[in-house]
This record gives sequence, C-alpha cells and structure tokens, in this order.
Amino acid sequence: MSTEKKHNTEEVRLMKGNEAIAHAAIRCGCDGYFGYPITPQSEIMETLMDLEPWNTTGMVVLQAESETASINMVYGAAGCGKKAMTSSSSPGVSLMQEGISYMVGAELPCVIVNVMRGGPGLGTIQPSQADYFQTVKGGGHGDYKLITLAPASVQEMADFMVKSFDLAFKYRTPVMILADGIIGQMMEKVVLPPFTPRWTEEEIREQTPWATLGKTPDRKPNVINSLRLEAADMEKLNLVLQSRYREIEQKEVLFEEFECADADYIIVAFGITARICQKTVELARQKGIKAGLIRPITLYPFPTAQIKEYADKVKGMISVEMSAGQMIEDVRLAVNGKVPVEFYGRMGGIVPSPEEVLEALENKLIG
Amino acid sequence: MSTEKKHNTEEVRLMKGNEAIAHAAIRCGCDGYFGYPITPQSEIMETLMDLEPWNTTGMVVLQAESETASINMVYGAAGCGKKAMTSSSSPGVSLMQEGISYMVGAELPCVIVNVMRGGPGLGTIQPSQADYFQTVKGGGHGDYKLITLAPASVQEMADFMVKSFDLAFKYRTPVMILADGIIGQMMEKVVLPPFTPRWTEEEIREQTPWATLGKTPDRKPNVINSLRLEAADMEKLNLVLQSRYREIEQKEVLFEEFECADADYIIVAFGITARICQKTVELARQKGIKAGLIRPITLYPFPTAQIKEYADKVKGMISVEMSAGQMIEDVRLAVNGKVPVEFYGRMGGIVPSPEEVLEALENKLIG
Amino acid sequence: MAKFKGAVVVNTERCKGCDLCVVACPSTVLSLSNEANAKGYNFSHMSDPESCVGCAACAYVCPDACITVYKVKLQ
Amino acid sequence: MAKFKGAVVVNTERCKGCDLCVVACPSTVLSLSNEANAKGYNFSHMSDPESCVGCAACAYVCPDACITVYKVKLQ
Amino acid sequence: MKEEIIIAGFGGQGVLSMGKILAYSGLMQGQEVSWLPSYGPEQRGGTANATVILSDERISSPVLNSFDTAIVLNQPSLERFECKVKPGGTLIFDGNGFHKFPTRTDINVYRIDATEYAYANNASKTMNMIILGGLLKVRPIVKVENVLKGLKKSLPERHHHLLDMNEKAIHIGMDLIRKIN
Amino acid sequence: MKEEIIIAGFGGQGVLSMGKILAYSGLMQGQEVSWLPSYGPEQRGGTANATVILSDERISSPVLNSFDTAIVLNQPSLERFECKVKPGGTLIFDGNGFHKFPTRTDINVYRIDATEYAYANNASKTMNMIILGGLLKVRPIVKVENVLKGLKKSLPERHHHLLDMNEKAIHIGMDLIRKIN
Amino acid sequence: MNIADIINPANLVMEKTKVMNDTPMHYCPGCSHGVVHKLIGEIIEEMDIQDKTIGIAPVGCAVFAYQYLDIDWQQAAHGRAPALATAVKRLLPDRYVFTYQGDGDLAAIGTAETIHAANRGENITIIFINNGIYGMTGGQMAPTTLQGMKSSTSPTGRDIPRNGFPLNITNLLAQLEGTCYVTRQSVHTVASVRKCKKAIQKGFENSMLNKGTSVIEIVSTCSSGWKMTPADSNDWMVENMFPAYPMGDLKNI
Amino acid sequence: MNIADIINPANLVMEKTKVMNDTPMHYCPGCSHGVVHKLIGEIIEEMDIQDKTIGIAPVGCAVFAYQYLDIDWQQAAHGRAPALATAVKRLLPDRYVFTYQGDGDLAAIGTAETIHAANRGENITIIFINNGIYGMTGGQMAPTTLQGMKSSTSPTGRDIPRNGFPLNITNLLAQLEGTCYVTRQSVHTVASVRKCKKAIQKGFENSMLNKGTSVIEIVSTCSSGWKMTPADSNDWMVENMFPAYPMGDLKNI
Ligand SMILES: Cc1ncc(C[n+]2csc(CCOP(=O)(O)OP(=O)(O)O)c2C)c(N)n1
Ligand SMILES: Cc1ncc(C[n+]2csc(CCOP(=O)(O)OP(=O)(O)O)c2C)c(N)n1
Ligand code: SF4
Ligand code: SF4
Ligand code: SF4
Ligand code: SF4
Ligand code: SF4
Ligand code: SF4
Ligand SMILES: [Mg+2]
Ligand SMILES: [Mg+2]
Repeated sequence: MSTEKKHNTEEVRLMKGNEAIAHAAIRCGCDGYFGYPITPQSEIMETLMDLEPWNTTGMVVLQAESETASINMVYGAAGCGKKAMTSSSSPGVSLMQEGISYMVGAELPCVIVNVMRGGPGLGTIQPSQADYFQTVKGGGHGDYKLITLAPASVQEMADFMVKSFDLAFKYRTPVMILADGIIGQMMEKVVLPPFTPRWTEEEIREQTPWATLGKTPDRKPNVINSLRLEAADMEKLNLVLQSRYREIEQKEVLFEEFECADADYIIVAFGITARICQKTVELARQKGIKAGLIRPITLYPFPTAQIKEYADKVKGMISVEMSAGQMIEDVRLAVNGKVPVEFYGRMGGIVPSPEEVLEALENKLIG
Repeated sequence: MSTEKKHNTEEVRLMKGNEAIAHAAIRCGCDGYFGYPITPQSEIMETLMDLEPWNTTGMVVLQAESETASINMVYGAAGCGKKAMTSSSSPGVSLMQEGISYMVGAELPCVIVNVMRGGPGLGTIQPSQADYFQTVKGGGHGDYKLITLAPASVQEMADFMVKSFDLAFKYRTPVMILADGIIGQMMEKVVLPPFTPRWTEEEIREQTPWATLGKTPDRKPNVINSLRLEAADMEKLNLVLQSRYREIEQKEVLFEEFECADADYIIVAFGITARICQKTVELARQKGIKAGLIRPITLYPFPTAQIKEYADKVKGMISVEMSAGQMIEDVRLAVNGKVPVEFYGRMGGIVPSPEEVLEALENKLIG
Repeated sequence: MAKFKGAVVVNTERCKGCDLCVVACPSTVLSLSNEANAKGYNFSHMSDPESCVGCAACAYVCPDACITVYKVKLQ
Repeated sequence: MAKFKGAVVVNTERCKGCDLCVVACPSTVLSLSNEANAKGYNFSHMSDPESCVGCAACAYVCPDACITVYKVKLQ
Repeated sequence: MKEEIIIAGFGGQGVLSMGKILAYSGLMQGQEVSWLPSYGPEQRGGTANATVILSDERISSPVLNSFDTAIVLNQPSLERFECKVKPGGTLIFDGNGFHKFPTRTDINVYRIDATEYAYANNASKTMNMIILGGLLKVRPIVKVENVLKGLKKSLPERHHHLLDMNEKAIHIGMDLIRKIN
Repeated sequence: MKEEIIIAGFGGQGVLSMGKILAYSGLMQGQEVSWLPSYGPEQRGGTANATVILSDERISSPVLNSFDTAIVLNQPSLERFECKVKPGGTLIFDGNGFHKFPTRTDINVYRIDATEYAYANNASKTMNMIILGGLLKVRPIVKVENVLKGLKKSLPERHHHLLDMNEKAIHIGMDLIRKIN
Repeated sequence: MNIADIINPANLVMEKTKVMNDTPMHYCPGCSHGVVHKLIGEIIEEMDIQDKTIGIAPVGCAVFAYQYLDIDWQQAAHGRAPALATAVKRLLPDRYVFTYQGDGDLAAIGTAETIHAANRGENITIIFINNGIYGMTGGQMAPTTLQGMKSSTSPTGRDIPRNGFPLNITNLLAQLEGTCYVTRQSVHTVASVRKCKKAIQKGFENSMLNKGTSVIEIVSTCSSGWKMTPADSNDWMVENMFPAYPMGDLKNI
Repeated sequence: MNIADIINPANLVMEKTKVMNDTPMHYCPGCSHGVVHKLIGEIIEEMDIQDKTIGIAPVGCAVFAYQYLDIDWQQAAHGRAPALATAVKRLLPDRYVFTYQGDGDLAAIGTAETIHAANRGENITIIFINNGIYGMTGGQMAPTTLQGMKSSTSPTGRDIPRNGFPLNITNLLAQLEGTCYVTRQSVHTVASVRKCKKAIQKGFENSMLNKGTSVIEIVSTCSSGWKMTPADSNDWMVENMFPAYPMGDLKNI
C-alpha cells in the first residue's frame, strides 16, 4: 500500500543508472540484494538502503563482508526460489567467478550487475568494457554461458533489471547486466517499471518446484547442487545446460540497428560505446560515408546470424570497444572471413570520442 | 650439497605428473610455493612437503588458508623478484581470478598450475579441459592474456615447469600450466630437469630491478602496483601490456604436428586429448583417411599462423576437446572461413576414446 | 530390581565393520564376523546373544545406523 | 625556571586548513587564514606569534606534516 | 536546441549539484538531458566536474570532448577546460583564487565573482545559484521558472522554504556576471 | 609388445600399488609405461582401479576403453570390466566374495584365490604379489627379475628385507592360478 | 525367552530415524560424520520439522549429506555455507536453517563467512565437525590439526613456526556478540552422543528464538586421515584432541 | 628575540621526516591516515631501516601510501595485505614487513587473511586504521561501524538485527596464539600520537625477534565519511568510538 504509493508513479524521473537499478529491482519484486561496496556502483546498495524496501515489499538488503560472500548469499536465496541479485564492479566480479560457476552448475537463477571499470588489477575507477571476455566466454571454470544484457541508457538499466529476472527464471541461469562506469554514474530521464509484488510462497512453489522451502510429505527432498561424482552424470548435466544454451541462442537474441539498411560499413559496438558510435555514424553520413551501427543488446546470445547476414552486404565492419578488442572475436566468428573486420578501442578508462572513431573507420576500413 | 645429491640425478624415473611438477619446481630454483589442497592436484603440495626443500634449497612451501590467499601470497613473493608459484584445480583457480588480474596489472611473473576437473560448479574430480576460455580469454577482469602451456605428458609437466618460469620472468607475466586430471594423476617415465640454484639477492637485484627488497639510497622506491588513478595512465599500462602480447605472439608460439604434411583433414587437440587423437590419426591412416594432428602446446599464444597455413591445404579441420567447444573458436578465427571447422567433445570428466573421435571425424568432416 | 534382556539386529549389508559397536557394548555381545558383506566388510553380529541387555550403546555409537535394538523386561 | 620561545613555519601550500593544529595549540598561536592556497584551503598561520612556546603540539597532530617547529631557551 | 556544458571546480564547490539543477531544469521543460559526473577518490580534496547536456533530441554520447559552455571555478579547471570550449562558445569563471586568467579570444569569456560576493554577504549556501544565474543571463538555455521547478523537484520538501532565497540568488548572479573580452 | 591392463577392486586391496609395481617392472626392462589410477573420494570404501600400459613404443592414449588383460578383485569390478576385455584377452579374478562369475567364452578366464590363501597363511601383506605372480604365469609380460628390481626401486630402503618374501609370493601365485574356461 | 521373541516391534528400543534414508553412506568405517548425521535426523524427526528444515552441506566429506537425510538441502561452495544460510534464513525466517561444515571448510577457506555470519547474529545453527584434517581430499593438514600431528601436508607433524598454530576458531566465535550458544561436543561414547544430541537440538531451538547464532563444534575422528582404526582414533582423540579442544559449553545465553 | 631569529636550523625542534616525501597527500583535511603515515616515516628514519622495510598498502584511502613514504611498497588487492606480507616476510626474513590496512580491508573482505596470518604468527606488523567506515568508496558501513552510526549504507544508523554487531576484530586477534603484541591506539592528541608512535615502533622491533605478529589498531577519524569537521570528529571519536574500542594494550608478550 505505502509501497505502491512510494514506487508506482509513472512519471519521468531523472536518476543515475545505478539508482535506476535499485528502484527497478524493488519494483520487479526482487526478494534479496546482497552486495559489497565498490566504485562506480556503490549507489545501487546505497539507494536500496535509502529506500528501505524491507519496510514495503519486504525485500532483504544486506551488505555482505565481501563479494565472495555476496554471490554465495545470492546462491542461498536463489536456492529458495527467490529473486536474488548482487552488483559489483570488475575486481569484485572476479571474486565471484567460483560462485557464478556454482550457480550455473546448480541451475540457479539470479541477476548480477557489473558496472565495469578499467583493469586489469585495481586499475582505475573510470569506465571500461574490458570484462566482455570474462562475462561472455566464461570467467569461472567449466563450460557455461551467461545471458548478458548490455544497457546503453539509464532507461535500459531499469528495463533490463526486470527482463533479467524473467530470463534468469525462464532458463534457470544467472544473468549478467554488463554496464560501465558511465551508465552507472550518469543521470538521464527514466520511466520506472510498474510495481510487481514479490512472489508469495505459493507462487514460488508453483514457479520453482525445485526450491528448498522445506521437504513436504508430497515430494522428495529438493537438493540444490552442482556436484556429480560420476563423470557420466556430470556430462548429462552439461548436456542439459548446452541444450538450454542452444534454445537461448535461438530465442533471446536482442540487438539494435542504426542506419544499416544501405550501409557500406558497419560499426559494431555495445553499451555506452554504441551511443558514441551513433554519433560517429551521423558524422560519417554528413561526410557522405554510408556507415551503419549494430548494437548487440544481448552479448550472449550474440547476434551472430544478424551480423553474418550483413557480412554479405557490406564492405567491412569495425568493432569499437572500450577494451583491447574482445567482442571483435565474436564479430569475426560471425563474419567468418567474408569481409574485413577491423578494431578500434581505447583502454584503461578512456572513452573514445565520436570523432576518433570516425577517423579509425576511415583509416582502417576505407583508407 | 645434500640438495644436489637429492635432486641432481639424471636417471629415468616413474612418477605422477603432479609429482613431476613438485620435483621440477625445486630443481628450477623456485623460491616459494603457496597452495591449498584440491583434487586432482593435491600431490603437488604433498610432494613438496615430503621433499622438504626448505632444508635443501631454502624454498618456502606454505599451505595457505585458501586459494585466494595463495595467489596473493604468490603476488607478495613475486613482488620481491622471487620465483613463486601456486597450483590448484578448476574451482580453486576461479577463486584466483582477481589475484591473477592484479598480478598482470602489477606486471609480476609467476607460475600457476591448473590441473583441470569437470565443471561448472563443484562438478566432478574427473579430468576436463573446460577452463580453456577462463585461462586463454581472461577469467579475471580487464584486458590481459596469460601465456598458457598445455602439457601432454609427465615429462612435459616437468619441462614446462622450468620453461614457465623463464617465460614469466622474460615477460613479467603470470604463466599458466594448463593440465588436466589425467596428466596430474598418471605416472610415466620422466627425466627431471637439472638442478639450478635459486637466485641470490644479488641476482634478483640484477634480474628484477623493480623488486621490493628495500629501498636503497641509489634508487627510488620500488612500488608493485596495478593502480592508475588517471585513465590516461591506465591506458598507458595497457598499451605496455598489449605490445608485450604482440611480442609474445611473435616469438613464443609452440605446437607439435603429427602426420600433417599430406593430410586432408586435421585434428586440433591439446593436452591429453592430443595423445588420444594421435591414436585416432593412426586408426584413420589404417583406414586410408589422410588425417593429421596439430597440437597447440602454447594455447596462448595460439598457433594461429600455422593453422591458417594449413587451412589452404586441407579439406577441413576438427577441434577435439574435453569441453563443449572452447579452443574451436581460436581454430575458427585462424581458419577464417576457408574450410569447415567442426567440433567433437566430451564434457564433465568423460574422456573421449580414439575410436569415437575417428567416428566424429568421419561423420562431421568426411560425411 | 527388574532385569532386562535385549537383542539387536545388525543391517549387515550396511555395516562397515568399524568395530565401534563391539567396543561400546558393555556386555561383549558383539564381534565382527569372519564373513564379509558385498562391500567387503566383516560385519558386526551378536556372538554372545544371551548377554545382551538391550542398553542400545551399540546403536548410539554406530555411525551407519545399522543397529536396531529390542528389549524386554524380565519378570 | 627556564622559559622557551618558539616559532613555527607552516607549509601553506601543503596545509589543508583542517584546523587540528589550531585546536591543539595550547597557546592559541595559530588560526586559519582568510586567504586560500592554490588548492582552495584556508591555511593555518601564526596569528599570535608571540605566544608560541615551541611545544610542537601543532606539529604532532598535523596530518599533513606541514609544520616545522623551532624553539629557543630564553635566558 | 542542444547545449553541451561542463562545470568544474573544487570538490566542495557544489559543481555536481549545480549540474544537477541544470539537468532538472531541462527535464522540467521537456528536454532530453544527461548529467555525467567525474566520480571517485579524485573528488577528495581534488577537483570535480559534471558534464550536462540539454537537447531537444535524443542524446547520443553523454561523454564529450568539447563544450558549448564551460563554467570553471578554480585554476586547475580553467587550465583543463579552457581549450575544450568550442570556438564561439562560452567560458564563465569565478575569479576567486585565480592567478592566471583565460586567454582565448575566439570564445566569449565572462567573469562572475560569486565566491567573493557570497563571502561578503554570508551567502555561501546559494553560491551555486548565483553562478547559475550568471549562466542564464548570458546563455538563457532554460527558463528561470523551470530552474525553480527543477529545484523543487530535487530538494526534499523540508527545504522548500529555501526556494525564494534561491530565486533571489539567480537574479543576483544575473547582475554580477560581466564579460571580460 | 604392448600390453594394456586394468586392475580393479576394493579400495583396500592394493590395486593401485599392484599397478605401480607392474609399471616399475616395465620401466626396469626399458619399456614405455603409463599408470593411471582412478582417484578421489570414490576410493573411500568404494572401488578403485588402475590402468597400466607397458609398450615398446611411445604410448599415445593412457586412457583406455578396452584391455588386453583385466584383473578384478571384487564383484562390482567384474561387472564393470568383464565386457571391456578385448576378444582373446585375459581376465583374472580372485574368487573371494564373488557370487556371480565370469561368463565370457571368447576370452581366457583365470581364477586365483589369493585372498583365501593369504587369509589361511597369514600373508595378507603379499597378496598383491601373489596375484601378480598369477598374472605373470599366464601373461609373462615382464621378467620376474625386473619385478624385483622395480620393487626395490619403489620401496623405501628400510623395506628391502621384504624382497625375498615378495619373490616367494610371486611363485606362490604362479602355482595358485588356474584356468577356468 | 529367545531372541526371536525379543525382536518384535513391540519391544523396539532404538532404530534408524525415518529422516535418514536407506542409501548407504559413503563415509569410511567408523567416521564420526555418520553419528552426527543420525543425530540430526533424529532431532528433526522428534521436533517434527522435516518440512521446515533446510540444511546447507559443505565441501568436505559431508558434501553428500543430502543423499542421506531426507530434508531439503543446498550444497555450498567450499567454505561458504554460512553465507548461503544467512540468505536462506533471512528470506525464510520461520525455517530451521543449519550449516554442516568441516574444519577445513569452516576454519580455513570459510573463516570470513563464518565469523561474519556469527557476528551478524544470523539465527542459524552451525554444526562444525572438527576432525583436525581435510578428510575429503586425502588427509591434508587442517587449521585445527594439532601441533606435531601428521598429515599428508605435514608428514613429519605440524610444526608451529612453519605451519602456524592450531586454530581454535570456536573460541573466537564464542567471543562474538552475535552468538548465543557455543559448545564443544563429541560422539565417541553413549554419554557424549546423548549430550551432543541435546546440544544440537538446543541449537535448532535457538534459531527460532531470535537469539543469534548457535555453534556446535563436534570434535571428531577421521580414521582414514589419521591412519588408525576407528576405535584407536577415539582413544587418540580423547588423549590428544580434547586437551586442545576441551569439551563443554563456551557460551550459553 | 624575534621570530626570524628563532627560525633557524639550529633551533629546529620538529620537521617532516625525510622518509616522507614532498608529494601532497590526497587525504581529506584532518584525516588520521596522514598522522599515522608521518609516524611510520619517523620510525623508519629513526630506526634507520629505510632499506630494510617493505610496506604493504591496502585498498582503501591509504591505497596511495606508496606515493608519500619513500620505501619499497607493494599494493595489495582489497583485504589481502596479510597474505602478501606473509610471503614477503618468509622470503625475506631479515626485512621489516608491515601491512597498513583499513577496517573494511582488514575486518571485512580480509578477515580470513588477517586471522590466518596472525594465527600462523607471521613476523609482521599490522597497522590497522579503524575509522569505522569505508572512507575510500564514499562512506559506507564498515564492520566496525558503531551501533546507531550513520553511513551511506546505514543511512538511519547501524541497526544490529539488520546489519549485525560492530566487529571488534582486534579482540579476536589478541586471542590468537600467533600474536605477540596487540594494542589499540589513537592519534588525536599530542600524548596519543607519542604513545602510538611507540607502539608502532614496538611492532616493528618485534618483527625481528621471531615473536609472532604485532597488531596496532589505531582508532581514527574520517571527517568526510562521518560528515563532521576534523576537530568535531576527534571529539566524537573519544566519546563514541573509545567506549567500543578502548585504548590500551590487549596483549604484550
Ligand atoms: C575452492 C575449493 N578449494 C578446495 C577444494 C578441495 N576440498 C574439498 S573438501 C576440502 C577440505 C575438506 O576438509 P574438511 O572441511 O575438514 O572436511 P572433512 O572432509 O574433514 O569432513 C578441500 C580442501 C574445493 N572443493 N574447492
Ligand atoms: C574486491 C574489491 N572490493 C571492493 C572494492 C572497493 N573498495 C575500495 S576501498 C574499500 C573499503 C575501504 O574502507 P577501509 O578499508 O575501511 O579503508 P578507509 O578508506 O576507510 O581507510 C572498498 C570496499 C575494491 N577495490 N575491491
Ligand atoms: S544393546 Fe547393549 S548389550 Fe546389547 S549388543 Fe548393544 S550394546 Fe551390547
Ligand atoms: S558400529 Fe555399526 S558399522 Fe560399525 S561395526 Fe558396528 S554395526 Fe557395523
Ligand atoms: S609550537 Fe606549540 S605553541 Fe607554538 S604554535 Fe605549535 S602548538 Fe602552538
Ligand atoms: S594541522 Fe596541518 S593541515 Fe591542518 S590546518 Fe594545521 S597546518 Fe594545516
Ligand atoms: S576421510 Fe575421514 S572424515 Fe572423510 S569419511 Fe573417511 S573417516 Fe570420515
Ligand atoms: S575519506 Fe575519510 S579516511 Fe579517506 S581520506 Fe577522507 S577523511 Fe581520510
Ligand atoms: Mg576435517
Ligand atoms: Mg575505514
């Protein structure tokens, strides 16, 4: 009641990406947030602590002793069929890799937000996209994939929060929201998602019959577990996961195109870099260069088929990233040698300007 | 003296891969081992504890409280210009990802041995190769590469131990020995490397002038550090790393060929799987199929140029791995669409047989 | 003073022959058999059944919950 | 009883105007200036230099090691 | 209409909140807005800045390399951002504590001695608004009424009685600013 | 020459060390050898096995799916490995505690009641060697002298006085083994 | 009266609790883990809370606990059981949530998670099997391995300067304001089994009283790791482990 | 005698130690970190061990310590300084090795590394700046944040049931057999600065005596995180922090 009053206005608001995550989490019925402070995403937990959702929706918000503890708390909560999440930035996410691999193995849904900063090491708190490999290829051990959503605006921070939980529960998998320091820190207009109540215990029993809520006489014990002593059983678990990944690759690809229809050259960029490259496309078109932009929204599943299709139509592509070149491998795998695929990137927290991207496009692809 | 006696015989011995690592570490002048038990590699530390090198070479062997502590002890030791190492298996290596990223950022040499087991999660203790992505693409945050050696025999476990330290210090980078449960556990013949004494402090000052041994009046303070507050400085650090990687890619590629000269079909496989596939090649040749095998010994730097060259000569390639398909991406990137690249793999601790690989080759490539 | 007479049933297939019940029994009722079960363990059995007082000491300490204890009060 | 006279030199560019020396000085020698340094801080200075006894209290507590203290024994 | 602004100064000078008020004002008049702060430990004692964009169209990049307008409140910020003002653009500075002054002649340079005024009139709480007033005098990118609406929106209700004072500060700023080239 | 062997039984029956002795023997006669144990917690109480390959040439795969010879010391191991013996190959089992027996007729099946013998003669420490003796009788893949050399090599010096006892055990095994099909 | 007459449901004194199923346990003969499993099962049966209990299994020999006790289980990453339990209990406050952890799991890799859960006063029950060794991985030194005690990573015995002191983590946990009940028990005799059961039950009960964390350390044997028979292990434990880890309540409020 | 005459090298009473360089420190005005840095520099100068000292910097506001004190430094991952120090000291036993850590670093994410290094009795000196808050990241709650104390993640004050108890980790460290000297100090007055310096020096000296780990907690202020002036912070600290973290030696053997 007071919850609805507090959270359910449809107005346009101005807030940081990090704040939008917090608001949207409460609104989409998240049960528990567990995290540890780290720049540039500490506002997520701070906003939650300020909003005190435990007084309204009953959501639990707990500051853990570390990122390792955080992800394992998420595991515990998720094992009970709860919508659980954590957030961190690059070094903190590295500490979660074992936990993430465990959640995959135990087929547990959750949402992890990585507001990336420049690495390796302690690095810098400035924005980066250099955790692409870690997220998309697998930073933890074993064969797995994380559905990965890359927001490019504060609005998408809010929207993807909701979408992530949907996907996480649909496929019983951790989902990563891979943002960066800029999206986390900047304020933009946002319309928050409508308020959805948290699942009741009855709903949990229905939606997640595997959840550990206490063994009732009508069923066998539920066990949340990634251990399979026998290799044959472990392979079976892996086959289940792999077939799920094939389904995800079929059904869940999201991407955005900008001026691609008649393009000679296509820029591929995600997150904030895509916003910058949109401006590059505008500048290029002003100069008479037919440039277009593909923005993968899901980094996994990657829009491989869509990029492959364009490979037959264009003269070349360029992957632009705030990294030394990571997504470019997926672009190359999609293009499979049909046209040149070049790279332009900045590292360590430097954000490329639209102008320098244009220059790179001209030099590397056209020049 | 007693050291030399104990360690310097050139005889052929029979030992486990894990034991070979331990013996070779002592012999190549390793200063410190820090680790935490985990199957299937606990014999590494056990052997070291048994050999008591602190009484002979003075090497420090310490059982840490966790893998997180282990890798950070390695950081501390490496920061002093010492030859430091750790070993673990998949879940434990996941816990080291932050530390590895820090060591890269701080430009510290070290050797990490991952005797892989089946994942994700707790998984199984059976052998696996599913940490390829974690190792080669970057399990930690930020842009970095780990030189990765994939031994296929007990002899190579010993030899690569020595080689790894050489590479680590040459390029000031962590080096990974990526083995699997079979190589760690099996016994084979091995000739141990000759005994090399540990560096004296004078040698350390010469070889690693950056080491923190105490600031002497003749120099500025040495600082081991991956922090660069300014993005521009952080980008500079990254550019240093990237140019080092280009050099490594030029100079350090190692691979082995088997019956490739006239091959129509090439199997690409590493580690123990390459041993299995060698048998497949023999079986195939018996059947009149001209199969060959390329075994990448360095997974990073990957033998991209060499595989690319064969792409012009053969009808197709197949990547065979104990995973859902990870190295295949590097094979595809090398082949760049010139011929089909297929995959055959087993997961979760199952080891493929030579016969099933042959069948896969016939079905997928020859059809 | 009432006297008790007891008897135990050992789940011999589950028993691992650890000997702890043998040691725990105050009346030396139990011993390990010469026979092995399918797992290769020499299981525990009542070698002196008459002495059993049904005190359940054996069952308390059995790690594998193999022992069921019965007891009657002797008039 | 010997008396002391002191003087301090504040590194005004390094001073952050935290006021801790001002509070610590037993003789209220110091105060924050109205002027700001290049970093925008109103730095500490001797506003009553005559009272300084060179006790170094200010220097002890200064977090930025800005204060150098001198002292002479007065005959 | 599109205005790309940088506001920079010492951590304590309220540059981030000045940017926020501007962004809120844009929101009030239905524009697209973005506000991007410098963040993290360099704020501590050091300098801070906020990039604000107000636009009638969707904003692509919130990160900018050059600006229509720069408001600089300390020496290091002047040194860093003077060169980033687009030719024909606007530079506003608060002269307090400056020892080197703007030199560019291809831009419009204004000085507003808000710190001095605030110090003299015990008005340090509204220093922000004085400078904002100055900005609006020379670059009327948002209406004063929208600034006040924005303020109302961003201030907690218990501070609404301060709105009057803030409105006055805007007008003081409008009076105080003067062109110096 | 190449012999691919699996030895399987309960954890406590010493199958791993039996395999090691074989491997050492191969080493002593200059062969290529590999020894691969099952490892980890399943050993605990459960079953264990070791794959041993002796070969005159470089050994490719140390992992095998079928074997020239299988030595099985308990029921579960028989059930698991009987079918993995290559046609014409050899299966040796210790009958103690078996209730189902080998059924294949395309292989040579031998029984050696080493457990029983060891129990009766208080010789459980050399049970390994008795079985090994049986193996060498029917598959003389390594010379007895090389087995003893290998033993010497793998045993700590303080145990060298046991070598004699072990040699005897080998001969006992050679006597004990009998073909049953 | 002959035996067949005595063996009659009417005369039943003790049998396997129904919460424990028929799956044979993988533990080595004589392993203390089995006894403690049994006690937990009995308590759950007696308190009639099978549908309200969630166990958190460790990585360690007890990793398979979920195969033997018919309750809902979560299997945690090595050392992180208290983090899982924290979240489970906070989201399901009316459930009995307990962790079951070995000394490597709880006192080495899980030190931070254990101390912080206890310091937050999470309303959970921590059952801590201290056998002074890493059983699961083949007998390596644990934080609780005694001075001079041999293990596969201290083959000549724990040497303090090189390996550090045995860690009495239960003492530390008793210091924390978040714990309400901290006790040290064993299961090697009938009397100790009885006492231990009461202690575990008290821990379970506490978790519904909003009193904070209960910690039940059970000093245990690992005959495989110690390379002794189970019976000898019990004796060795009494003689060597008990002086370092004395029996009894450290805190009970 | 006028001032210019007094200001004369001959009359020098106190100046910045040479081990501290001229780089302006990034700390907020009045931050305790600065005072402690100064003391460490002075001790290193006085003991003449600049060439024998290796500092391990944390992640926290003191992450930049290496910019200010002219000794060799290693910058550790958040919480892991004691692990680094362990290895450094074991490989260079004749060096003075100290960690410098905040309360988040030492008592939250680094709990396990701290306790185990201390329990192993590593011959290192741990300097622990307890300001009850995460200064570096903008004032979030730390393990040592007091009951009722506000922070950006406890905006209405630390609430025990929700956030747990303030963790007195130094008490725990004093319990461990591996520590030889555990003390709690502050640097808010001349007297306390002097005492603190002696304590740090003792910690440094201990590390060459093979006695085990020395822990010097320095209860500190964080005016930015606490949102008070530095002078008010000192008063607040005395009134509120000292009762929870009382001054003095906890252990000295
Ligand atoms: C991250 C990680 N590190 C190490 C291991 C290997 N490992 C499994 S159990 C265990 C220790 C078991 O000892 P303890 O907790 O004392 O339990 P016990 O087996 O003695 O009951 C270890 C180190 C692992 N599975 N995961
Ligand atoms: C793995 C990781 N997690 C989180 C952070 C973010 N972080 C930096 S410093 C810090 C805490 C600082 O607090 P404290 O240790 O008390 O030092 P202070 O700044 O108060 O001196 C945190 C959480 C990080 N850098 N790395
Ligand atoms: S019930 Fe008592 S007397 Fe009977 S066998 Fe068991 S322990 Fe012995
Ligand atoms: S205690 Fe149990 S397992 Fe052990 S011998 Fe007795 S019945 Fe068998
Ligand atoms: S030396 Fe003493 S009297 Fe002089 S300014 Fe400093 S504190 Fe005050
Ligand atoms: S204590 Fe130091 S920094 Fe603070 S005002 Fe005084 S001189 Fe300046
Ligand atoms: S190894 Fe030790 S703890 Fe594990 S089951 Fe065996 S006896 Fe029990
Ligand atoms: S934030 Fe706090 S601890 Fe950090 S420098 Fe500022 S006052 Fe010091
Ligand atoms: Mg244990
Ligand atoms: Mg702090």
